[in-house]
Amino acid sequence: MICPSCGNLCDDNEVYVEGNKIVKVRTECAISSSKFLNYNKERNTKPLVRMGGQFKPTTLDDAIEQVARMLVEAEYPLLYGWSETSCEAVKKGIELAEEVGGVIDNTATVCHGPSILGVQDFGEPTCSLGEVRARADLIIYWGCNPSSAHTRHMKRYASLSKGRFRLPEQKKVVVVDVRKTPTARNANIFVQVKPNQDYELMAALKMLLGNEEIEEQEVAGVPVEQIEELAELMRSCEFGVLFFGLGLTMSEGKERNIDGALTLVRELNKWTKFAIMPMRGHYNVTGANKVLTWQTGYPYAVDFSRGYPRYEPGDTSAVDVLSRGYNDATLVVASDPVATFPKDAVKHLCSKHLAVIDPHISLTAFMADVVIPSSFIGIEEGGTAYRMDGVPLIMKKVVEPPEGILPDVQILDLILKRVRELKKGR
Amino acid sequence: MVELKLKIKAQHLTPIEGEVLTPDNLAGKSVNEILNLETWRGNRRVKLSELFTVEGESASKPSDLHLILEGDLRKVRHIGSRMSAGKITINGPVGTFVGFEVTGGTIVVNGDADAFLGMGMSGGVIEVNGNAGDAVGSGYWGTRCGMRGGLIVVKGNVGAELGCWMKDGTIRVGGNSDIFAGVRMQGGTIFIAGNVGAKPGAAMVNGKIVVLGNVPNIPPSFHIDEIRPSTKVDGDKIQGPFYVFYGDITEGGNGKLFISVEKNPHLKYREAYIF
Amino acid sequence: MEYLLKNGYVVDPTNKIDCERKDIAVKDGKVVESVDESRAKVIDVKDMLVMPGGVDLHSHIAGSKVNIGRLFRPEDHYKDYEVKSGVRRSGVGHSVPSVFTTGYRYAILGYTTVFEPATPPLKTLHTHEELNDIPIVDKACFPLFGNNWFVMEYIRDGKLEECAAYIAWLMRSIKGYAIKVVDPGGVETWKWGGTVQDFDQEVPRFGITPREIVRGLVKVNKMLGLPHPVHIHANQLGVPGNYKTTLRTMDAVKDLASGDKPALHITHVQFNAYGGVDYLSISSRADDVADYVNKNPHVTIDIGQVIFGDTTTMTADGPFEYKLFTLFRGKWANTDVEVETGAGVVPITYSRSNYVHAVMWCIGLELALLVNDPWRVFITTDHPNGGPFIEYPRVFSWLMSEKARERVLKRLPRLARVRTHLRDIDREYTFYELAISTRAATAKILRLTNKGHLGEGADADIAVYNINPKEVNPSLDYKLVRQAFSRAYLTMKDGEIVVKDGEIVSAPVGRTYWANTRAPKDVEDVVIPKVKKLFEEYYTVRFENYYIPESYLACSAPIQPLEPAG
Amino acid sequence: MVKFTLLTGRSLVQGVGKEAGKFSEKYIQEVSTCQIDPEDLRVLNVKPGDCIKLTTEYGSVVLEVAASSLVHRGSVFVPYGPYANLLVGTKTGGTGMPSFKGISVEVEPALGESVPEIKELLTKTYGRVK
Repeated sequence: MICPSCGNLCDDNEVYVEGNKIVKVRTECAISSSKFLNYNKERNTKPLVRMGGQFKPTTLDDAIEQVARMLVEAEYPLLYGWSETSCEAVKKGIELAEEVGGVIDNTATVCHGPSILGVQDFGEPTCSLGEVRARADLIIYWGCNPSSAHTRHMKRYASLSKGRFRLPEQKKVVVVDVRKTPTARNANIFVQVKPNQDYELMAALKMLLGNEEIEEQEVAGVPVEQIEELAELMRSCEFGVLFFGLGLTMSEGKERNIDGALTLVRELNKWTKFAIMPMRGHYNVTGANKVLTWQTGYPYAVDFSRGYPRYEPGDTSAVDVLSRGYNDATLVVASDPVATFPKDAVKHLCSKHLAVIDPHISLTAFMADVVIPSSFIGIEEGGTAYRMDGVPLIMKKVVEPPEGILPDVQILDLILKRVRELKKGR
Repeated sequence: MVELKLKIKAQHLTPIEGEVLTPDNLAGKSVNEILNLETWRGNRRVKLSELFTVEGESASKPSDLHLILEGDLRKVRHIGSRMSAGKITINGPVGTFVGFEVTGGTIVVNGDADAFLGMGMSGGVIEVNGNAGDAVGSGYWGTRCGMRGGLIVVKGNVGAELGCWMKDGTIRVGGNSDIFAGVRMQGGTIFIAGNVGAKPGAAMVNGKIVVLGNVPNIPPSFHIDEIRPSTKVDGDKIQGPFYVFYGDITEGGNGKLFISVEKNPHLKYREAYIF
Repeated sequence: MEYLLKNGYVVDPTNKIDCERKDIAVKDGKVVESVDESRAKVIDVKDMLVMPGGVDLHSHIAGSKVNIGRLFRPEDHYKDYEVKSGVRRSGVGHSVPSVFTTGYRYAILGYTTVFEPATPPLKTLHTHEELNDIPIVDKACFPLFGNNWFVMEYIRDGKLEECAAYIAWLMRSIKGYAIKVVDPGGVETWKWGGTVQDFDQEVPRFGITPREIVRGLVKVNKMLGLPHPVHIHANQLGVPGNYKTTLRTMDAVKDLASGDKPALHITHVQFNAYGGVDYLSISSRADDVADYVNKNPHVTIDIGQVIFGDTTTMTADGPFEYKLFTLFRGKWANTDVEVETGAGVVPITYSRSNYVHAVMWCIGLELALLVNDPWRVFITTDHPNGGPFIEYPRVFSWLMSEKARERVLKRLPRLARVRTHLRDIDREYTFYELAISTRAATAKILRLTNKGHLGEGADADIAVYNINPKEVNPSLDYKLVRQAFSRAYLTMKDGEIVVKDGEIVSAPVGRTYWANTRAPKDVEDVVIPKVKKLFEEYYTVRFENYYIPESYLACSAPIQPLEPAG
Repeated sequence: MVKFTLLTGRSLVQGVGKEAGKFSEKYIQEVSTCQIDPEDLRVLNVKPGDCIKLTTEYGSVVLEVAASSLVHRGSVFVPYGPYANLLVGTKTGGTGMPSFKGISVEVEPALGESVPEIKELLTKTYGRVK
């Protein structure tokens, strides 16, 4: 059973179903079992519309009608989310965004968007996770905390995994972070970097790899001797990999921190084999980026307002669209921006028409005008998803959704059909 | 020059595409033709007449046309895109991508300009009498090439990544700059009268950055070269003294940072490395 | 729906028709003897050139590495876009176009079948998802085997039946079409940072050489009766002096050929026909390669022509892309895939004034012109490696006109003209030869019996170009040739008009072909359980999750192997 | 009032809680609790379980505080969520990504005050102006 939680997309969980209910989960991951066992709790099963400030239950047709009208009337709708649903739904979402001339953006925009910007300047030497398991003798987690966010990453793919050419004891683990995370506690080496100075540390590493002298005693709070040791470790490994997370993309410099990391790993390939990989959060954030890229040419922040894909992240990316007050309506699918966006962005989001498609009453749904309940992808509906390393997997359906609840792809299809009718009517 | 004044009608809710607003597009057209030109507001095709009131007249040649834009233009983006000649004066705050890939002419903004001012610029002059946003004089995503020529002057402050990937030309900032000024710079000159955020010149391979104010830190990938009494920006002498750093060494770069000695006592320890 | 294309000049080499005025009747998606004119839609294509739809056997249009190219080159797209309209979805060009645009632009060129030549089996679901989204054209993909752990071990241990059973199982499990080999053994070597310098160099930790891998796979290919010979991207691609490796590779399987049936297709040979010892001394050895091909019927080639301008190189040959990166220091992507293969992507600008690029440009054309038999040399740009496929018409005009070639040649660096042979070649392709090399022959080598010709029963994939082959002299009017082939007057796919006057008028879903191969049951029954066991050790996905159900293909077209396996 | 560096981020409980629902006690409890080094608690003179007020240039919020030796001195860690967002600005530096980490924040004891209830907080902050 493929787990629709994080970018690990573990495909070896066992789920036991009795009747139409998941009764037992065999997995080593707390998040995964919580997902499989709790997904059905606090479930909203009725389409809701806001009237006089209060939610009132309504029919699916009425909810679809309202969302369709909202999108057709909007001059600059934002269609946001897409990372906790199937690629089939993402394709439908792109078609809808194109049809209504809106901006489509996925959660990468506040996750690994900067990583993508970095890749667009430098490319990335990377590999599938099996390569790490089979060959890596040095694993670096920089600004990421798999023990909390990707609990089985180390066991399945990295430091604790048994690979064809490497046993766990042959794999050294280095953690670079601003705080001693749970991951850091189990590392061979922990390097504590000062907040917002990862770039300086990476620059220092590149200097030392290039046998250059640094005119400092310490960089980013790390003594130069310790940086020298780290550089030597990287240079002398047989196959190294650098996993990085939001510690780099969200702190000062953002895309420039990725610039620093990508060019560091590039440099290391002069000495040995070295790969780099972002630790993608939501289980299909990678897939959303991939589908957007092959259908529009761009991975996120795609603006269809002029009838063709345009890409200007920093202006057409969700937070910027909201904070500049560009959009006059928003459709949120399988995501919760109210829980993840800065205050002022959420303010604008909530001040305009807002519709949400989500299995739960998320914080965003709580603020919405229209809420359409959807089935759980990966549990109540199948579809494809892409693992953080780009390996595609087919998610399975194991239980039936509650009566009358449709998957995202079907809801979006109904909206799209209605939108086309309304546009013809004009 | 012939003056043509467009005053935006009211505050618009959704973004307006300003590409059409260049002397190149408007020259040789009658006021009526101009009013009937189409652009986008959000995803709607709208005539300029719906968005602007027009005074004055157009010129026959772009180089003779002085286009004056008035009002709150914060949601108008790409004003002056790919303009080659003439002049645009913007009275009021203006949106993103002003002067996108301009090759010539002059753009004056009397107000604040949003991000990506002069992106991909290769010639002409952009002057902002106010503040400007992020990535001034940078380049389109993935091009690895920022501003290639011309002059950008910002009287106030600028955001992050000023002159990112800049290849040639000059940027002058009267106020402060946010982090990563001149990051990945490949040539040209950046002059900042105020303070800069962290990591100026990071990964630059060529060009020159002059800072009169405070610098929190110099990337570890720079070496100090010497102390100079003064330096020059486009021919005018700038009084120092300056610490001169070169780098970015990790990029095999030969860029130069001129950092005010007086405003940066915390860099004194670096003097020990001068030989 | 029935159609009658009247008064065109038909070029249909398979049926020995060379510019004859002939009507083509179409019914229910097939070419038929005749239709009732009163009921059929009659289209007058008077004096126009009528050909079977183009068949491209090597074009990187879909999959993981292609998408990496799209993702990291926004600057490649932002000035070349397609606005949404009626039947057309929006999208972007240029060297790595988005999926919809890819299908439309091929159809506009009059191409109706395009094969993706390199897919990592583990990521082939991705490839199929993109192929599903490419409208109009029929498609297929070639899984990569040249660095596959199972394959290398079976061949090393001399277990060819088991190897065949494994490949048969994999081919039908992931819906692949043919065996693709890229830098045999070289990618596994690269996964430790090394490169294969020699055809007989041992692969670290596997004790097998590229030669053994190639020979083994050619044998397996025969055992399984796959529809296409082993499709190989030889070792040492892009390396000066590599023509020797290319000759060795071809010669290594000479004894395995049965009669005149090709046993090996060597792809984008332009990149593998270099003399010299470094990039300063690089020269053309296209003559040696062509000479070998002329003398030995067991190989076919495609050229991989270079087009001057900006494009994106992408290949499973990771080590080669790293070499490119060290030359340019620009963008570089590398993606190693566990157990199976890898990939690299690097943007490049081929410039006329660059000596090396000029030599490459000459070599591609030399190969097409020096191989005498157009049934064994196919026109490609190895899209997008040599240049984007939209530039095909330019290549056609060069092949059909010495004058057109001369116009480019005289602007190349002198040394490039001296160290190549193009200036001495006066051969010019006829429309007939062009039709062979771009349709008839490629369909034949892919064993697509309903394609590449307009005989009765053929799929009604038809291209009509607005040029009169009787009047126009391509040798002089090469510009007209280029224009005509750039925008088909009419393209028909399975009997449906998809392009009219160079515009998309409908966008049906194309088929995805795959080889439904089987090894003898008793062998498979032994091998597959073994594979399953090793699978859990080798891969990070479960055996069960590796399988791609037929339902995941938008329009599945399984084809059976020729002779019974074994 | 003491100056700290604000770090927001993922935590296991937040991840697990998230799957249990955004209004679940588990989730809300986790995302409305900030972590500070025990030494710093002493400096601020507050005990684990007390409320403290965090203020950045973008906004301020009252949170419960917990002691954690994982957060090094001078920083305060708040799990991603509706509470942390009140302290984060929309400046993306042209990247589309706001700064969620390394923001300078002022911390002061808020004895007597309490963590705002989530629904009330949402309606109060984002109260619909339509």
